[in-house]
Amino acid sequence: MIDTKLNLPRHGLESLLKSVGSSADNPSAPPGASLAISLNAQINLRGNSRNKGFLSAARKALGQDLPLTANTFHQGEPGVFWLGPDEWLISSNEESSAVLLGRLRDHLQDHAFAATDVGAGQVCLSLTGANASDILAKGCTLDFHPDHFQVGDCAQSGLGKTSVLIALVSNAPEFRIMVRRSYADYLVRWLLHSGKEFGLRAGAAS
Amino acid sequence: MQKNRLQSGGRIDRTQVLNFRFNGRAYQGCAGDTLASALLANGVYLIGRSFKLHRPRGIVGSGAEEPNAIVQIGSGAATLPNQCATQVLLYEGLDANSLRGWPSVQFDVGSITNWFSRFLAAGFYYKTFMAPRKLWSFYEKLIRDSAGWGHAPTKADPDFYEHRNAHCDVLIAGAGPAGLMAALAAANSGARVIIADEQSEFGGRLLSQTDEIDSMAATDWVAQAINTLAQHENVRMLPRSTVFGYFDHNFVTIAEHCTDHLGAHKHTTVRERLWRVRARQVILAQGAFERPLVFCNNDRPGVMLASAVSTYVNRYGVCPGREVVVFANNDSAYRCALDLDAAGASVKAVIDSRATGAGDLQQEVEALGITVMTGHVVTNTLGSQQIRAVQIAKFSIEGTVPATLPAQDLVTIQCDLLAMSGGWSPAVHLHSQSGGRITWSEELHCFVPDGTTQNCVSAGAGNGAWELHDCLRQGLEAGKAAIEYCGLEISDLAEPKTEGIETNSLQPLWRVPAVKAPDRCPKQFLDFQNDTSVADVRLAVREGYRNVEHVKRYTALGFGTDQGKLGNINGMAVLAEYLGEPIANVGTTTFRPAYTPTSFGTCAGETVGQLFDPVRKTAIHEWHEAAGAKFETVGQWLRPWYFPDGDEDLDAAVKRECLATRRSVGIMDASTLGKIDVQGPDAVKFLERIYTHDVGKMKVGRCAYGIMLGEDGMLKDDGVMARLGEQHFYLTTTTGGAASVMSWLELWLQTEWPDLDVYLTSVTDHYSTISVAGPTSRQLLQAIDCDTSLDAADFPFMSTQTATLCNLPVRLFRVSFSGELAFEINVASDHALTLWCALMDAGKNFDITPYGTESMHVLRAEKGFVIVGQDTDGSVTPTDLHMSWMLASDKDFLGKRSLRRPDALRADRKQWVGLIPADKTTVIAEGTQLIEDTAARAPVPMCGHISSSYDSPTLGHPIALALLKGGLERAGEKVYASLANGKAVPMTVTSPVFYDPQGERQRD
Amino acid sequence: MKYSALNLLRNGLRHNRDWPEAWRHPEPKSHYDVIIVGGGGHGLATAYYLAKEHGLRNIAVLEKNWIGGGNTARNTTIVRSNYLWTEAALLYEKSMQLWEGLSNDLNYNVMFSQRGVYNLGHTLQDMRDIERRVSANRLNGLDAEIVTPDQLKRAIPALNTSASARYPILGASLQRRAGVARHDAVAWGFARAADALGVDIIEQCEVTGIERRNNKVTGVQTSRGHITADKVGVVVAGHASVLANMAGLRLPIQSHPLQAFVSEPLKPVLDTVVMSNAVHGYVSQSDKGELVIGAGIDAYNGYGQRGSFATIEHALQAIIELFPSFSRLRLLRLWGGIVDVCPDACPIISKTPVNGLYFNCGWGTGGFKATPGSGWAFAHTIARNRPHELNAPFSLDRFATGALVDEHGAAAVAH
Amino acid sequence: MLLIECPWCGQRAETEFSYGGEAGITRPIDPSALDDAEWADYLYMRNNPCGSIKELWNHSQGCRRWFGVERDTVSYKIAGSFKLYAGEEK
Repeated sequence: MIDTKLNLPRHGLESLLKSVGSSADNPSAPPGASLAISLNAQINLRGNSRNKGFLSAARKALGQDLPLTANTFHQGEPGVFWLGPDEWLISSNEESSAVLLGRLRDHLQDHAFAATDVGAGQVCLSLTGANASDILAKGCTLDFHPDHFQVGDCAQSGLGKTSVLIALVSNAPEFRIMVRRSYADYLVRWLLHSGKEFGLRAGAAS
Repeated sequence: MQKNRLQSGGRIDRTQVLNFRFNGRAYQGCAGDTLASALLANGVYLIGRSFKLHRPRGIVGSGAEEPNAIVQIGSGAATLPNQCATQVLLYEGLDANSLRGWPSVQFDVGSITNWFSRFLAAGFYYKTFMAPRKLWSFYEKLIRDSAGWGHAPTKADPDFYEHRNAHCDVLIAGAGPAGLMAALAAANSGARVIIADEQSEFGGRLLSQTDEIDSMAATDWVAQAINTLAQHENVRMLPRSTVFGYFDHNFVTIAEHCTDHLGAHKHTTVRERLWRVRARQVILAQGAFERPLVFCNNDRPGVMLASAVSTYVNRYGVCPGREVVVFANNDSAYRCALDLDAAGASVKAVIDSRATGAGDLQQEVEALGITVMTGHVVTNTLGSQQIRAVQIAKFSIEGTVPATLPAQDLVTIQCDLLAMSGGWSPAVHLHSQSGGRITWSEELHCFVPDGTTQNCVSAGAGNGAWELHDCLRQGLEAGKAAIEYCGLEISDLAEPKTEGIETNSLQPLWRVPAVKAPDRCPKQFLDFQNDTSVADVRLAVREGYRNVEHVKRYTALGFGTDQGKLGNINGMAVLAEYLGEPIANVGTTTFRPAYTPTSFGTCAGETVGQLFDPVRKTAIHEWHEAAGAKFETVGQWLRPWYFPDGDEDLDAAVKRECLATRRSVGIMDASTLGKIDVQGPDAVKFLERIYTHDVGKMKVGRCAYGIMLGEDGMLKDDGVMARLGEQHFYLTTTTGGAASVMSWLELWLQTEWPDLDVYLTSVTDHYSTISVAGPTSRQLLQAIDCDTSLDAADFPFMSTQTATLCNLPVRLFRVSFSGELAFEINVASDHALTLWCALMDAGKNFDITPYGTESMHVLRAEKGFVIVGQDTDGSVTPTDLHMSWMLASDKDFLGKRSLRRPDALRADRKQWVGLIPADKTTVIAEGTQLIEDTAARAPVPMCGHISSSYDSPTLGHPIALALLKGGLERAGEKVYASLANGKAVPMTVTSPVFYDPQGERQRD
Repeated sequence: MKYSALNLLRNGLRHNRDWPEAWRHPEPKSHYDVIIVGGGGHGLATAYYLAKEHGLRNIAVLEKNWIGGGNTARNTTIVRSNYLWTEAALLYEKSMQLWEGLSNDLNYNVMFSQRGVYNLGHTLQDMRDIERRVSANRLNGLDAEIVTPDQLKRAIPALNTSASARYPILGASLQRRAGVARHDAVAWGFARAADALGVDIIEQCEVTGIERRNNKVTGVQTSRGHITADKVGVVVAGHASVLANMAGLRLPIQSHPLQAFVSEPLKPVLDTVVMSNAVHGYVSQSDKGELVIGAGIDAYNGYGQRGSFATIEHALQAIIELFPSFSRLRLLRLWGGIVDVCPDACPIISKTPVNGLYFNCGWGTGGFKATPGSGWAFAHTIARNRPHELNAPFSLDRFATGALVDEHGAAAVAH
Repeated sequence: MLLIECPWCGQRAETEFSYGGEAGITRPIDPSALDDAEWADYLYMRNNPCGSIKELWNHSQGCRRWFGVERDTVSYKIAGSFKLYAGEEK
């Protein structure tokens, strides 16, 4: 079971989402986009991508390949995001970071690598809806045109005044936004402000 | 009554009457009007007064070039200063006021300066107000009070602004004929297109003229084009949007004006939006500005640009005059005569400076019975607050412009409107901003774009194409070229059909001679807003200000709110004449953003106020808030500063927190420390090079205090290093240094030592750090189900181990920043609040006291621990801090070499000491400088400064930490803290360690 | 012809026909005793003080474009001397004292306006730094005081002194003698006064080479020919490294874009200068009524006299944080200069390893305020072939000994 | 605002990057063997060219990699980006 559950009521994000959601100017209008927090375990993995042994050991540990194409991710369980030429983010909705870490260490012990639990340090937001990319475009210089940013693409960039990892997980469209925990409160405020003109509504935690 | 309103025509809605006020008087206009067109419709000609000479001024133009009709809109927090009446769209209830003129714009006492204008020539203020020196501030106040235009709001802006990033294949600036044609071509090929125009409607000049395109009215063609563009989902059309900046690498900024034209509103929607566009190709199609002609009293209300007159007639259904004279040196103004005649005005004469006259248009004009006087000029106007008549004279250019005209030749023609045209200047502003060159065209007599440095192309009148068919063709070609550049397929699009006419070329006429020389005749204005006249430019040249930049700055030419859009070219041409050089040699100045003035709020966007900068909060922040903590800003973090009990002040709270920590146990949220996980086979090798101490000797499970230096040998950051495994370390950094240390380490790893197999991961946010300190801290941890032994024997000082506390996995560090027995607990941030609450619960039995950064500072100061950034400032070596023992001698590390430089070895360097006030009562302000000689006069030699200072609750007297020349060598000596009131407080030099110098308590 | 109210009147009566040239436009001579490369404020001041204080007459100032067209024309005109370290404070204070008499000395109104400069503090550490700097300033004989948020509120009504601001203002330092001046007038005033003492000011004359023989400077190659000289002083701000390379030298200098901008002219709304390092904004209002605002330095090296718009956005966010009522005002014109930044944020006024060649550079973002003092000290260094005690700490050799005067802590983006 | 090509992530806005100054300033292998002037040369002296420069940038908001850029300091035109070491990870 998940052992990295964000303690939402105490963290303060959910109360923020709720309060803004209920005071929306026109609650009956269909939301142009919605914002929610999703929970998952996250491991930062470092290793040499030119080392075939490392790659295949990682495949065994994770049940899928590490993405080697820059700015892409592999959906699935766990999901694996490219962060850099020697760095990946592993994200799981089902397994705890302790279990993931254990498996990685078991399989990778013969190689130089670093696997570090970072799940409690990140907040994963889900931004969904027809206007989602317009909202992102207000504070991010990436090109979210469907021809340029497609399902399976991810990118680290700036959003508002925070640093984030943005991934397109479905054509809904649904974007996942990962931000460092201490910045999350600010980023949510920024998103809710910026989403106002696009009918952004706060949703429930998934 | 809108006395100048035409019965029909124009793009205004006569059924929608809008009420507005100007200078307190009520008027009516129509939906679709600008403030300028509505004022003209009402016969209001006097709009303002000029900057220096308070001369009466009226509307000259119809757009961004307007220098005179500058007004204040509204009042209160939402007031807008310096608005161009020609660009303000009329709305119900609009309230506008003139900016100058006291007591009123009609009767302005300040206009007396006009009589003294000969004493107020260009740069007069550089030559006077110097003596006596004391009076300068008095003169300056007079100057400042008389300068400036509108009034800034005094309350916070009730509106908000947004940023929006966008990418496109083709960005088109300007939606006139060339821009629209380019957009059609690009859109047709599926390109991503953004087309922006500053006006409320697309169409540009087509809205003001009576041309036909493809056998339909030009305005219908515009409607059709807009309709076509709207079908393409990749096309974004932005009316009311000014492309104001063109920056490197095709980054273009657009200000979209969303609400100003709506009038009263609740400020719930965005007022202006900044589009930050990265375009693959840019097409510049902003058109051209008509130039005024330069003659005596050319600034009188009722003297207007011919194209502006046509615009008011054709677009706004306003005929600004009844009896009109048209004065031109080119063909285009003849259209104005035709438009006026059609509107029912009496065109008294067309005065054409050219002996040849115009082409086809002249015949059209003469066919209407209008007199055309070729080889004539207007040399002066008569009237007071509005033009009453013009004086014309015969004129011919034979070789050079004659110096003066014979007075006896003057003929006076009565009129209430003079429409003038001195030719056209392409709006090359954005082209120039992009880095593109502009050159003087001897054929077109204007500056034209010539060579680009970025992916952009100019088209239409902005490229010197005056005729409609040329504009359409250039737009089409530019659109196709952009598509080709983007690798898209060019679709077939035919060039629309227009009727061409024969024209005669323009005759350059930069200055109309008067009956007297320029410095004796009535003023011939170049820059209307700043009252810069021909005589001013002549004076500047006479005084040796010859470079165009010097002349502009000396005379203020082009420094008004219109940035010289109207008058700059005439000014440069006149300058060229006085220098005796061709205009091409005089050159022009570089155009700088903004193309038109752009709101600060728009540029700032949404990250203002509470979104100005992220507020970083720890996972325990909500508890601190609920506990009533006062917070301190540290970098972007908010940290609890102290936890007042009831109405305690800082001093009382800190005293209580410190004493409780020394007596029983205190608890602090230290989560903001930077935390870095280091793993890899070469971890030791890497850290050896970064840190000064012997990292390799550390045993697994041990902690060490570590410092890192910059390559200049100065202390950069400090923290605890823990060895978690043979190849696994954990580092802490200061709160402020977290990000910079991480990138510093990565810099060395990636650029200098890529051979090292080491991986760094920030875990600052993942782990929260709770520090419990005090004699009963061990018992406290045991009380919440600690699963391991915490005895000193099993868990000695400066070691680390994993454990569980209340069933939560944690890592414990036996380190102390207070000098007490202490534990730092790292816990995953998801559980931090749970653990904190458990500690607080269990702590009730131990008199647990939460403390903030101020008590942390006091506790460590009592122990003589350094805070990097407070006690150090980038000029402090480890030796200065008595940390030489931490400098391993048998290895190199960053900064080591610098410690051997002569200045680092200087004997009188400032070193770290403690100070105690001799009276044991005075708390000296942190930052206070230290001196030795209290009788010395300035500059008084300073021997150091106090970096930390507190009233120590533990010791019962004030203590201070300082950097002092000579340092510890001077223990027992006295130095003086020099206070702001001039007093000097004697301080005794001591060791910086005031409390438990043997360190027994922390090792306990 | 002396500039005075009387002469203004007299000439006005004669329709201003008799004003002489402010400075001559001579052809370059084949030899000068001293050539100053760079016709900015610093270069013209150097020539003026060489002539006035040291009696030299055969001096040329070579300017590749128009005088006063570089950073002199591109700064925010702030003048202050409240630097932390004694070495810096005394140099800038010398400059301040020259400023105070400059209009009369030059007989050209440079409109030096001592309207005070406030440096705001937003954090406890800011306030410690302010206390330290003010304490040092006072002991060095500079005027300096600390003001509270309440005093700020009264003195600057538009300033956001709310405790709920993102970075609340905790206090400020104030130097009342500090202020602003009219930048163009400084260049023109020095040019006119230097010219009156016989200095040749030669515009459109670009130096393309520095000639040396036996490690001694002998002259310069220019776009207008070869000119010999006994001594050459180079003071070219952003292009210092380029000129140094011509003489085979390397400098500890990096050239960066620095941007500034003005608003439209407004009626008086701010009668002092406000600077904030923490939120990176500083602003004053010119005599014309424009708000003059400086942005932060752009991070990359650049000689392009332009920077990134993101830097402007950030500066305006800071200005609105400080002055929420300024949000509706409008940016009229923005521009960039090239600043030459030293590792310790302090200048170099120094002899060089080449005999007879002197460099004055590295003023970073703080050059304008130093104009008269810099010229005065540089003139002394050139004339006597040794630094004055005021600029001795700012010699090139400090980079080898490590005796840097680190104003970074106190100055950061300050101008 | 510059458009900078990260060798891994492609063209991104300048705001995602941080600047590292001139490239190719190698740390001396044995600093202790240098005299003060030589050490100062490494520490402080820079070519600061007016024209083409090879410089370091870090994709700090992206993949966190340091890389080189060849850029003109007058026109700001970028000739290209390069990885700092041959064989650096893909």
